[in-house]
Amino acid sequence: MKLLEYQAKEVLDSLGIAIPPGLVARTADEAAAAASRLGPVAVKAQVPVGGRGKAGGIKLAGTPEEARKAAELIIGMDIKGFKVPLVYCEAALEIERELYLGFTVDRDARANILMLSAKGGMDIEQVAEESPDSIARLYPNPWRGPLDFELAQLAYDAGLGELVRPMTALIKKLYRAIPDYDALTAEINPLVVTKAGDIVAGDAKLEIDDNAAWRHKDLEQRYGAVIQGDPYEVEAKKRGLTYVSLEGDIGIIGNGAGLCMSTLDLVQRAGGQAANFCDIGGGAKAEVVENALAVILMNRRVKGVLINVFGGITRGDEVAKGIITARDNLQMKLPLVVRLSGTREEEGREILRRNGIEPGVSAWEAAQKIVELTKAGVR
Amino acid sequence: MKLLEYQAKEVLDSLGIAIPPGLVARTADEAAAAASRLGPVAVKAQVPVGGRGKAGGIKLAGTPEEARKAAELIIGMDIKGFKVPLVYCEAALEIERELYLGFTVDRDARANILMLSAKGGMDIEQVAEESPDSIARLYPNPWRGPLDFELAQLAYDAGLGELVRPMTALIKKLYRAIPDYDALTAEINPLVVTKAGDIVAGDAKLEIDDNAAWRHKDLEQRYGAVIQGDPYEVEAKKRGLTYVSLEGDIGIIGNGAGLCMSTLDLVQRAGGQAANFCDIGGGAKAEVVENALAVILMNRRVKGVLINVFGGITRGDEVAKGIITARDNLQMKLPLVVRLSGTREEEGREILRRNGIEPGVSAWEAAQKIVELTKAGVR
Amino acid sequence: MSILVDSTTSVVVQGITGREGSFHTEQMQALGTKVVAGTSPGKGGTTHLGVPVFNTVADAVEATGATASGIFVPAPFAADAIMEAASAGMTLIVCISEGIPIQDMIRVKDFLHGYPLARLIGANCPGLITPGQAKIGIIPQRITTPGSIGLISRSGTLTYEVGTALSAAGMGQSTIVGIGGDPVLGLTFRDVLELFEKDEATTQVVIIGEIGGSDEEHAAEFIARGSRLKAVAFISGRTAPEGKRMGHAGAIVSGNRGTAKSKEEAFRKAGVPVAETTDDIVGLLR
Amino acid sequence: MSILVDSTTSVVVQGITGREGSFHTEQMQALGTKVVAGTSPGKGGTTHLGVPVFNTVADAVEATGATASGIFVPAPFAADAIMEAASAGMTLIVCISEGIPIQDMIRVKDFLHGYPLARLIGANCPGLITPGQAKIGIIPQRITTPGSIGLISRSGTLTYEVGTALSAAGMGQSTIVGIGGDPVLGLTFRDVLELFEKDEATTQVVIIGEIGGSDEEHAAEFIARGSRLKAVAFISGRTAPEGKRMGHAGAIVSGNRGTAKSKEEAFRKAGVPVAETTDDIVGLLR
Repeated sequence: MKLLEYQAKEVLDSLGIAIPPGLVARTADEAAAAASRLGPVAVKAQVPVGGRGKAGGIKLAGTPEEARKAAELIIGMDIKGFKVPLVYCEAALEIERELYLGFTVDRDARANILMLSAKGGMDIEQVAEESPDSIARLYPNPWRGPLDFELAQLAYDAGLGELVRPMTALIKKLYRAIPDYDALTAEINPLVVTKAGDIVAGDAKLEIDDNAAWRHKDLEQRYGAVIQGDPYEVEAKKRGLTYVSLEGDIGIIGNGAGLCMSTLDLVQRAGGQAANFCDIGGGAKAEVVENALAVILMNRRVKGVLINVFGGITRGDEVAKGIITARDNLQMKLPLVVRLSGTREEEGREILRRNGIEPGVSAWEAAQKIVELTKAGVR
Repeated sequence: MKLLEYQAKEVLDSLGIAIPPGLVARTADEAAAAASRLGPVAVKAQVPVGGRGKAGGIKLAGTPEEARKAAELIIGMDIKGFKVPLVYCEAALEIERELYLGFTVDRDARANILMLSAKGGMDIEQVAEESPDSIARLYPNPWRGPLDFELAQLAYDAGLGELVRPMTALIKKLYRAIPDYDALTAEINPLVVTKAGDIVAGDAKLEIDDNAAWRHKDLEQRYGAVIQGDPYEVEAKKRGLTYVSLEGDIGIIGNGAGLCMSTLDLVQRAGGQAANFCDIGGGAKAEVVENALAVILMNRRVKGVLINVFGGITRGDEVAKGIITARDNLQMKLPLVVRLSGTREEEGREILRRNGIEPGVSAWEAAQKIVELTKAGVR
Repeated sequence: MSILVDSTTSVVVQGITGREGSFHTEQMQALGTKVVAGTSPGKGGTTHLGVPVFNTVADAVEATGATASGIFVPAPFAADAIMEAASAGMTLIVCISEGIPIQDMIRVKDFLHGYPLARLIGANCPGLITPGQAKIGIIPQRITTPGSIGLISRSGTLTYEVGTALSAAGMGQSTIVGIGGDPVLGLTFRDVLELFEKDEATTQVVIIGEIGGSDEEHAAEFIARGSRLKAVAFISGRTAPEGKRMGHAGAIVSGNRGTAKSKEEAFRKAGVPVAETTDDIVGLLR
Repeated sequence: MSILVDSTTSVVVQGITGREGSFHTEQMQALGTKVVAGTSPGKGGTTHLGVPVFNTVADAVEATGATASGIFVPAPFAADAIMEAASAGMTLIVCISEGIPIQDMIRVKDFLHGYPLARLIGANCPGLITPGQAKIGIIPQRITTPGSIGLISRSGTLTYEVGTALSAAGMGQSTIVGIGGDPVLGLTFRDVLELFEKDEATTQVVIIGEIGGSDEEHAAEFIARGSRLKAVAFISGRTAPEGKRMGHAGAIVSGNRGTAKSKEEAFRKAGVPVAETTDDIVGLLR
């Protein structure tokens, strides 16, 4: 779960990290009210994706009236597929310098990596590429957490020796997001040193492991409903599916992430473009197939669907029957190509054929067929 | 710091461990009031030492009047040198069975050891001697803490398989006393399984590391003043001395724990008995010597004092001068033997002699001399 | 011959009385796998599927001397189950459970440093099978035939596809290892390749990789340093979109590595042909 | 010859700019100890007592190649300082600081398992000295003379007493090691005995023990198994009262071990004479 900035800052605050005063506003009026309480503010779009600044999602407002106008512009705008549900009005900071602090999972190291740099701000990826040494790194032992001397070394390595003590304390607090919240990534960029010498989180990004949601039900309850992302993804999540929206017009269903991804690859190779990634997992039960089809058919852009299923435990004939039931229940009219392999694949294909569904023997053949059918606009 | 039962139970409660309802009473009236709120209670002396039950420090009271009488008897009584400052009135439990749960530092293993036994209650030391296998043991890794599977194994080893889940949860809570409070020993004996199936701390003992007091100032503030132990020890603690009261009549001052203990040994060998152990540490500064002498002279039983100091960094002549100043400031009249060794020991002895203090060349000679002087009752 | 598991391996199934554990234990037994015990807390002393059940893995090991474990417990208990198996002295631990929190697995990986003999496969993997001999996990026996090809894969269903295709083409397998698709997992491609390298019965290997991480790149480097095995690789996810990024931390750490392109290039540089589709694998092995 | 430290050992003083650190660094230098660097966070780049000061031990090691460290920092920072020294590659770490929380030391001991070459002495100890050559810690040079007796002690001032007595009797010392009196500490009597056993220049050893723990008993067992060293032991605390016990946990763990009686008997059983008073030690060595 990717938290919005204001949510991430609430979590940082609960960990004892200083954040600027700020108020959430769901309407332009609320934004004006916030500015009259806070003084000059930044009005910031709340979306779980980077690059909102460049997309026009952050505006400075010196007066309540300016805040109202900014909020009017920002609330409801679309940033990389997310409709902005609300803005965060935050008091402006007197910035002395901007640092970078973050951690994430380094999958090659099978460990968490902490990163600290004196060169904070927007261009940290460029810094990483051009002068990697200016980003100090630490792999804390996952049971011990970062030790004081390791954090001191990190601060000295980052050229922030004069901030060793406050930085050690702050990083230990941020690190608590791992044991306490199963955070996968936390990033404070910029980490602001104010003219008064305080260290304050200028922005905050926090991603919580969905696999650990059972340990943090409170978070899901507080924040789960706020984000208004892609409507199909929202619907798929409700139905318990692994689903990602894409740009194309061919709906894809597969069982297993690898099979599903390779199906996407084949469709593109055949000249088509997938409308989604949808992994229905091992069993390929009729009910799950129906749920997946239902979500895919919600998308008006979809011109046809390719189902690629390997029948391992579930037999091919059962999978075929399930697909037919799902199609009939949903009164699906679009082209449907099914590639079935594994146990009883022949019987399965025969059932499909009898019910007017194109079976594919190989995945590649099936991909070519669905691309052909959608291009032809067959109904 | 050894917490009183009610204090330890407050800590257990803060860790999420179930404790019986109970109220502290400083007077007999308060005890009666507690019983009228709680129903039948056990009225328990609060002293930081074991064996209070056998000493008559625990009485059952069915009515407020009985509670009043019990408290009258118990408050102010002396249990192993501790004057009982208050009682804890605790609602009686419906006991199904009594278990033992505790941890302490195993200094040979340089680790914490967790112990669980189905044979709880008073006689756990006897159990340990007669059937050591009935006490299951676990050395948790100090960074990881006890892991679920380790705690499950502990419960099965203790023959408490049916309680694996609640016991795992409970032990993890108790273990938090180590990282959260620097506990050295925690003991719940008996750990009561009630007829209703709840697991409740029947008694609780908790010792916090004094060396970690700076991490737990709140504990010291809340609980530090309540315990009314030996008055000399209380006074010594105020003056920052390492002091333990003993039964004899010869006051002892030494620098370094080892030297101090070996001085005690020598006094006993010479036929005397020490009134205390008092380690004034490395420097042997005049001020510290004076503080130590002052505390020792508070004790009317003391008939003479032996000071055994090795002058390492501090020179012998300076130590001698300090002792004389201290004696004069305190107008000490009792026999005083000083054994000085190390740097400038000769000069030091000469100064002592000139000021009417018996110097001892060897510690053994000095011990014999002080025993002789105190037996003679010289003034 | 084979790697990691054969008909002599004695196996404990952790979570044997659960639905998944029961079903797959039966499948493992049907192939002839020597399942000597199961664990299920509170059910110690009973028997299930003809096998004694113990409360803890340590008890099971003490009673049976088992050296390998298959884990079929729900995700919240899986990390603990892996550590329990390692601490009981298991040398092969196959964790099928999916959905284990990543931070749990990071702690498990560190824990396993204390048990250098314990090899973990997975989690979130189909396990491994030595055709005709034994399996730990859920790979269907019928997609396999005994032979000399080693198959290593991050994906479950693609493993089945490729296994089926190989078997249909008369190309048997020495051992098939599904290492799992999670970001933090046990044995890597490279680890398994080293084992195949030492297994005389294996002459060819198929590597089925995926985007993300650098394990495929490391495997390619291993082969490039000289291997007697004829290898073919396939990478899925060429057209998968990058996840919508929120922060920069991920990008700073991984840089340009982890893409399908980077992986395919690494294999080609190592002289390993890369299949365009899984259907092409059989042809490239010939 | 000697153990652990000699005139070639290059030493870093952690906390060199503090009062204690400064004073004892001068003492160490006066004996000729090769103090090559000090650390003091925030003072990196400066010089103190003629020695370069670094922010971290890792920086000091990188610049000087030092292998030993003496720690003179306040108790709240001492556990971290020990771990820092180990992680920087120190092979000898002498921690003088007293008052370190026991749980900190338990964590440190576990941490050190990851650094098997790092030997910790202390904490809460006077350190060690090889007379006429070098010292790390606070043992006064003037109580020592070079010679062939190894001295190991849990107590600071008793070490000085015995050192003085030995020197006065013309019995020089190879190395004097004050291992410290804390319940959880680094090298034990037994560990140091093993080192003396291998040191040809040491022919006799004096062991100054205390009540509590079983380290003296383990040392006696070590000698009983056969040692070329002539040993004499002394135990202080025969008449020390047991602490007023609150619970039973301590008694369950330690049973009858840890008393002066148990320790003295263990030494006698091992053929090691036990001195009645420290004054008797010289006589027993003759």
